[in-house]
Amino acid sequence: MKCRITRDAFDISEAVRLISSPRAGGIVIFLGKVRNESHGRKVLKLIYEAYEDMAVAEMERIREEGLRKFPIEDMLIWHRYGELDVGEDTILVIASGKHRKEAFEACIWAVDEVKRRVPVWKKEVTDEGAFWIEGGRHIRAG
Amino acid sequence: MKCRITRDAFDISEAVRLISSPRAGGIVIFLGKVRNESHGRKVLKLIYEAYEDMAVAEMERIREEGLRKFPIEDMLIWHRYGELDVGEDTILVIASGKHRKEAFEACIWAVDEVKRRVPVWKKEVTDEGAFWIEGGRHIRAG
Amino acid sequence: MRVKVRYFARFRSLIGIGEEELEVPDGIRIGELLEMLKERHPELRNEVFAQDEDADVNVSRNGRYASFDEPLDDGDIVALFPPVSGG
Amino acid sequence: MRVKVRYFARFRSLIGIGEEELEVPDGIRIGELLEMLKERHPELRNEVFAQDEDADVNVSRNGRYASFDEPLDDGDIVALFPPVSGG
Repeated sequence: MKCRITRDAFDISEAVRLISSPRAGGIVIFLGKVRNESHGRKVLKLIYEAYEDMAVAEMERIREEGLRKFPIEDMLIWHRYGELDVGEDTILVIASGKHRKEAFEACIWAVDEVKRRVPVWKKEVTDEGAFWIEGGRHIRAG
Repeated sequence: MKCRITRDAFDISEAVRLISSPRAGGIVIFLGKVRNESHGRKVLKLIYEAYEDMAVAEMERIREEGLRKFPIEDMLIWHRYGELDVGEDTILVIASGKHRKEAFEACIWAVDEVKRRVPVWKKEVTDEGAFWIEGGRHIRAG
Repeated sequence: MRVKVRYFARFRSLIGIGEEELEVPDGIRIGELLEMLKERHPELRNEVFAQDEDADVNVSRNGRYASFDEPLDDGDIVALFPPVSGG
Repeated sequence: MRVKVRYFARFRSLIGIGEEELEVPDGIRIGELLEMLKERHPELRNEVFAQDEDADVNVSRNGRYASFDEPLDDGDIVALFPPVSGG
């Protein structure tokens, strides 16, 4: 599946295989990971909550828009949810194109769209307590 | 080794592990592959020749320049040589950063620098014969 | 007619439930449903309901972002959730 | 003094060898060596030797791009090669 929301670690080789073709000369991959720091706070772990059905549907809409908007060959969007430790993968976006320019542009665009539209919410568990992240706002969690 | 010239297929998971750190939230990967078409000719395979010692030294210089030029955490540059079939990996460039913006910029810059500077030459074996590629020029080989 | 309302992330904590089924007038619009929900859950009154980037509350209908003037059908699933933060 | 000259890619085919050792005057500059090599290998005369993007021939000294006015030392390795095409 080229759009997927999953609790499991990503298999990047599988993802690259899924979007490879003899026409694709340039493959651009964005891999997000849990960082150990956020706005000056030490991050212990992240908890991602997702509206699963809608998240997959929204990723599929982003993929289809991307394939229309850029002269690329293919696009893949995966997102994880559940509890993730520092260093774990969170998001994987791949764009493949004949040439690298359009693949870079499409990948940058798709990552932005996912962060803006896909219904997934991050709760950061830090050394100063837990915070919901909502867009750019941090709201202390109960 | 973060700069490497090799006959072997890339292990992308190994590459990602090499440049991961708890500080890196965004990892941008460019993976080049042999395409089945070049300037209207059907490509059968590529033969890359390299000046191996200098290629590795030049990749290391690009990596060091990249680490000074962009606020990134790490960079990796691998290139293959020898005979490569359509669909095989040719180049792998990875930039990791706290945030994705600088990682994308550094990766795009590094791919351009590799293509401009690293002493590796491509001979395209096509259905119309073999051609040396020299920058943008195609010169019939022997 | 009946619709299902789902709450996610901080709103799930705020309201204390993940979903509920409600009896609503036939053809009710999303904006009207939101007013009903603010009556029913006063915790929501401080949140900014809007259809732009300033919204505290996003609304979807059957898994797709929806505008406030859309009328609902029987069996629709409406979700209320805060600005997303994936990636 | 002696220097080693290496040829790559199309130049290796053109000249027919991958490397050779040459006896050269002490302190010879790269530009002067290139003139010697054009005498020695007339196949090179049609190639554009320059230090910019228009060059057909790039030159390195001990694994690093070099400018034509650099003087050479005994044992140096000079390489001549066409514009690169990796990636």
